[in-house]
Amino acid sequence: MRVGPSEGLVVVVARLAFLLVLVALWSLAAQTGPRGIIPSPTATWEAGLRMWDDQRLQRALGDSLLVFSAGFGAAAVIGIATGFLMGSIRMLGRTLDIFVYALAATPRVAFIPLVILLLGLGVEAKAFIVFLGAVMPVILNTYAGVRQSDPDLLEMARAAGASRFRTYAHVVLPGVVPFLVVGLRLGATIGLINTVVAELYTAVRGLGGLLALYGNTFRMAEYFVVVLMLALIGVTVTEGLRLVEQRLSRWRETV
Amino acid sequence: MRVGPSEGLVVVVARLAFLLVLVALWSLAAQTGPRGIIPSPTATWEAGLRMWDDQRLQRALGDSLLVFSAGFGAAAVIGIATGFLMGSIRMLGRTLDIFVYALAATPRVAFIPLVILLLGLGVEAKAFIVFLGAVMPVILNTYAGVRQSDPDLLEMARAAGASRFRTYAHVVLPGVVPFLVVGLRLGATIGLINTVVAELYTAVRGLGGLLALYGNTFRMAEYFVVVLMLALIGVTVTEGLRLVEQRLSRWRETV
Amino acid sequence: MMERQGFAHLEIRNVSRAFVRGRQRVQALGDVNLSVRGSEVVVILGPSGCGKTTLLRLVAGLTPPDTGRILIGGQPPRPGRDSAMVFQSFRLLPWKTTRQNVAFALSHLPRAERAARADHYLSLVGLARFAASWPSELSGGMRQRLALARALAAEAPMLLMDEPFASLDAQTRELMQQELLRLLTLRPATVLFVTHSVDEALFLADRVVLLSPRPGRVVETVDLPFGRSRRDAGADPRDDPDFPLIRRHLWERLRAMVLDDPTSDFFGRDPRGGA
Amino acid sequence: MMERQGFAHLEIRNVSRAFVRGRQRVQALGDVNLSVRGSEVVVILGPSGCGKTTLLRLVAGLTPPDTGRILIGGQPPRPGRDSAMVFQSFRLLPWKTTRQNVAFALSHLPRAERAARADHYLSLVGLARFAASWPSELSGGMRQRLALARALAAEAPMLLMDEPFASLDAQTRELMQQELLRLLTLRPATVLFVTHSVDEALFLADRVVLLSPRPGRVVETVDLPFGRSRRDAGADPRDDPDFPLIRRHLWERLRAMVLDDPTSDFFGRDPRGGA
Amino acid sequence: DPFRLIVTDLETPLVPNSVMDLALQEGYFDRAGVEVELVRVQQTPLALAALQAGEGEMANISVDALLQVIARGGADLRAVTSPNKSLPYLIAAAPTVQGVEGLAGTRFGVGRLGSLDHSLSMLVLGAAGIEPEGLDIVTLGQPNVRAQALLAGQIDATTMSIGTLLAMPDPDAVQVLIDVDAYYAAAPVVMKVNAVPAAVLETRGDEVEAVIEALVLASRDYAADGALWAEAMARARPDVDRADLDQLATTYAASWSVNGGLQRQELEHTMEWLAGTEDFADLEVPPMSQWLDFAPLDHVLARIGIADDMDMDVHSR
Ligand SMILES: Nc1ncnc2c1ncn2[C@@H]1O[C@H](COP(=O)(O)OP(=O)(O)OP(=O)(O)O)[C@@H](O)[C@H]1O
Ligand SMILES: Nc1ncnc2c1ncn2[C@@H]1O[C@H](COP(=O)(O)OP(=O)(O)OP(=O)(O)O)[C@@H](O)[C@H]1O
Ligand SMILES: [Mg+2]
Ligand SMILES: [Mg+2]
Repeated sequence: MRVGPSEGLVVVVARLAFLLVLVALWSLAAQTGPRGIIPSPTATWEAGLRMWDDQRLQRALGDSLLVFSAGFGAAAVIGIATGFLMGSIRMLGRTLDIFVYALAATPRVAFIPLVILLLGLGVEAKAFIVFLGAVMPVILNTYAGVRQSDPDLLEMARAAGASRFRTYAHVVLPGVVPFLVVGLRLGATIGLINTVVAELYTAVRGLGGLLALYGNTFRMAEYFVVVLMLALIGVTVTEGLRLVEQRLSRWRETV
Repeated sequence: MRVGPSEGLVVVVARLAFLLVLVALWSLAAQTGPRGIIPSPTATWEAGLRMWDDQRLQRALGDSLLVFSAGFGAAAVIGIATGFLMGSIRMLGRTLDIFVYALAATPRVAFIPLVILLLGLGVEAKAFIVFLGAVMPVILNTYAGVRQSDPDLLEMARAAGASRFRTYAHVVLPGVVPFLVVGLRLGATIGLINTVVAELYTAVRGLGGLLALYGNTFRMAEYFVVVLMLALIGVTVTEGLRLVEQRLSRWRETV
Repeated sequence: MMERQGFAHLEIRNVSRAFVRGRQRVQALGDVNLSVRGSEVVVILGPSGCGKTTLLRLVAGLTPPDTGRILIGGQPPRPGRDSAMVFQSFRLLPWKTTRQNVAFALSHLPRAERAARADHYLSLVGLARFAASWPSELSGGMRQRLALARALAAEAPMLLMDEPFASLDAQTRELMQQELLRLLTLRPATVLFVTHSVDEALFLADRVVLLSPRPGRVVETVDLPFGRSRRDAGADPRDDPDFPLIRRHLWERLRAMVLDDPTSDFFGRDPRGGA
Repeated sequence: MMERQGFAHLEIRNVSRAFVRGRQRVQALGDVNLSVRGSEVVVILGPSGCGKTTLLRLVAGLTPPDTGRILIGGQPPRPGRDSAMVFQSFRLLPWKTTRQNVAFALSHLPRAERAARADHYLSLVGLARFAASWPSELSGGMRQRLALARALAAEAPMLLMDEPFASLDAQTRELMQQELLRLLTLRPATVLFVTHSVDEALFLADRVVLLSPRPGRVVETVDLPFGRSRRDAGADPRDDPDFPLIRRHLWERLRAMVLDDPTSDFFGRDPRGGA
Repeated sequence: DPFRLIVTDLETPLVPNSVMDLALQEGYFDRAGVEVELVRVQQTPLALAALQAGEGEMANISVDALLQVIARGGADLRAVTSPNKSLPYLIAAAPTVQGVEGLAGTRFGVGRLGSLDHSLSMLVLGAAGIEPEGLDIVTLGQPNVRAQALLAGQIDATTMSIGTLLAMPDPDAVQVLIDVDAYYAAAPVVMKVNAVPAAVLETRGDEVEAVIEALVLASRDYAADGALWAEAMARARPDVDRADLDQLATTYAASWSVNGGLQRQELEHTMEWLAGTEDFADLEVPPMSQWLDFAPLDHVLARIGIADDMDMDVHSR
């Protein structure tokens, strides 16, 4: 199936249209809902400008991005490595996976006393909490991807005398890419949520701190600005990953 | 590669051994850490028995399982359907995926005032919060899986006169299974965490309620019982999904 | 040559098709014209990469032509209804057993009949004992026979066969050729058959079509005087006096296309020795 | 027959191999014995599903035998070092271009040499113009030639070729056969070659081995008096007076295996007409 | 429909606010002729959201939050009673801190900048002669996280309620630098009230009054006999030492809202003080008429009379 050259454009237009619909719905909800729960889009926009002007948003953003990128970066590296190990050493994978799932199902707040004890209240502690959340989908998606590599191609690689590393890099990894990218994307979104959790439960700072502040003082317009900011970071990271994936998937026939 | 008949046994033994190591580490941490942060395994065991005897654990478990299964069930059904739609109607997928990621990156707590407004404080509201968290990995993994279906097989299905439904059920779905199962597993773990969040942020009940209660009053042994309970539910659900996957993957060569 | 009422008559008119990816453009077919009568067997011969598979996909309606029209019984092709296809790369569903793979193409039948029909065609291709095996447990030739059974089982008015016997040993291949001819007398169908074997072409065809490489074009059609429908059942075309002449002619034409055509992959090679 | 020092001598002793899945058990090979001299070309003939691919995988060291031993130069086979394999189903890496697919097998070479070597073998198989294409953009025959180039480029002491020309048209096939023989005079290697074509076997082999189906056993080995290494370069084996006799003999044996062997897939079929 | 009372404690608390749980447990609500259902949520903002969503008729919430919502035009709510005006806070510190003076320059944990506990702590520390500017303020969100951080040695001191202190597994691991009485003396403000939506006052006024009546009567009983409270608490909280309960009962002897807990002077002082805090820096504190309604309590007191040993001033407005 061939694809028109303007498809990219159509997607942009469709996304904008959908965005407009969402904003319209939001506007409606703000008007009809009870007072003080949903701010109007314009009030939110003005609050955003205010927060930008007095540098508050930038500072919080800087704090949160530092925590997020440290935790998510570690999760990507360690998650991919662990997933590969678990997927390729069969016994290791079978032994560990149940514990990884157990860990994944345990609310992060449960670890917070432990984290405070070991890592204190600073950036390390926060990044670790982000890491804990983000690493799970990365590990598990990578693991699943590696396990379903094409056995015929693996055999071919052996027959071609490829080293273990070469086989991983050139045979397993490219097949895992779609899984991996979904894992990273999910990891990024969970990592963002955990950034907020970490900022609420250890020394309060960043976007999480703003969320607490505005939530507790009922400044809903400012609150929404922070929420939208988080959504925006999420979109940026996941779209970035999409570009990476696209580059790595040029070989695919466009379906 | 052929697999010994006792492999299942080896896995069980390895898992038990690893479990023992974990318990030993836990024991050590309880002894060396400051008092009141990490309870010892025996204290936790006794607390568990106590909570079981006075029915507290069972009641909380019942409440939480109801919320969890309602939310996760809905997430499975709606997530798979949405993922399929997005994966098969290309424009729809491209238009919506960015919004799904934005939604996934938004902390669930941000929606809680809205959820309370629309659904109250009861089971519906809680199940909805669980749904919101669990549906994301299901949608996104299904979506990715559908998008990478083998175009040759899809063409074959067209040539064989298979209906749209038949093609989904017999060509796309089986290829998506590994993705789907990871999505469901991640969804289950996130759903469990969100069960706790929901129980904390709407009317306090269930395991989440116990967690808050024991956390606030520093009853760490009881607290750990609840945490382990959650891990156990997570393991049960994900192992159940493993059995389903195994059944659906009999056709694979064992690698 | 019996033109039967109701059998799929195929018209290919000025069809061309190119593949574009990135900056690369491959003109697979350029201006192909061909008309196939209902229940005729046309065999397509041509060098590797000349567009035979592409032509079959176009006729099956799986991909649209860039220019020109394809008509089956006067209508554009409807995938899965007008024709059944044996794909060159088999395209089996790895998660279905041998039997289920055949039954997959039989969704129009009542559920009960499907297994019976599948088993019938499986035993025809010699896979009865492997009905419950997964494709990954079959040898290459067995997979090809499975793909063959699946296409035959559909009992479609038109058969599109893309080197359906390439992975079979010579004896099994001959058996399958004979089974095909037998089936066609029982239940006539229009057949477009791609092969690399000139002998196979002469044995099966009413007419042989020669395709040249990039862009693929019909350079010659040869009506066989000893064609399948002109000879008695069981008669060996090799006994016909024209057989060696036509065989040599086709062979020379193909040889020229591979070695002398500047668009061919082997233009200008000078092999020592030859056929 | 020149036994050269240092070339891989292959010993297959009492080798058997079964596949078990669930309750089903298929005895693919039962007690195979074969000894191949260094730089000899042995062609294996046998009906579909008789265990030819399995035998090659065993020799490549990709799967262990259930019983018996396989020795190459006295040692158990080391995958990727003693041999290069052309797989029946090609097994190309879909995410690598044509050139990268060939280069993948050349990790032992310095990076700079890889592309040059790859390009050399790509032009040998007529794919020079498609060096930057993805496998999904190639036709069936082009994919097979790519798999062939990959195995040849490794320049291994032993070549395991599983129907390497099955998807090629007759002319290209002949070109490739000649290229193979030319390469073998330049750089001798031990070759185990699976084919379904008796003519190809007679053209390429020093010795032909007949395999019977399930369990696969060596039922006969035929030393060709006009074998590749016994004739002058460029001489046509068909000119040898023994050629038609041996051809007919092999043909009959194979026919018997397909039709008269109770373990064959087509036992008891009675085809009208024949070869 | 039952009358839903939203509380922000997850179980019967170890403070006079327990009167709400106990009134239900001990049948005071029944006797006042109202069917009450307790709805438990974690924090004041959720209680407020639940009230606005119509998921409850009355909620026990903090005064600063109530004034914030109303000042921002977010809701139409009225405080009608306060079963426990002021939570019994204290300042606890790590054993290494040398007396109150030793707090200077240490790491001090608060919920967030500008939160009630932050403002109160600064007020109390200021009264004790500690320069707030010299402290290293660490914002830590939840009260239990502050306590855990204190135990883990990540902060040196923090404000906590006596309930939190008693719950700590090893109360001796920390020292109390400023006790409950000194704390309240330095910061005598009303922290918690029971608020109802204006609409509920109109449609279910009788039930509101019945609830107030039950709470006042229960408070009077416990004020008269501390052992009664301790006994009721022992039933509600079997996990707590009876000795601790008895001791708490004496501590609280004078803290019961026997007249509904709404004293104009205290409330005005609270408003004044709030106006000076960071959270109200850019916000007008709303006038009392906008967030408070004395009428239901007055009706109750008119019916059952006024107790005259404590909690007096109000009715003299
Ligand atoms: N992985 C496997 N699992 C189960 N059975 C297998 C497997 N591989 C091969 N077999 C069985 O072993 C037998 C021999 O298979 P093999 O692929 O070696 O045949 P072959 O001689 O190469 O046939 P062909 O000419 O059709 O390629 C077949 O009956 C096949 O069903
Ligand atoms: N999906 C595709 N994308 C790009 N190019 C393609 C695609 N399919 C086919 N081609 C090109 O079109 C030409 C014809 O391909 P086709 O598969 O039709 O050849 P063929 O005649 O079937 O060859 P063979 O006998 O080798 O199977 C080839 O040059 C091939 O590279
Ligand atoms: Mg083709
Ligand atoms: Mg084979």
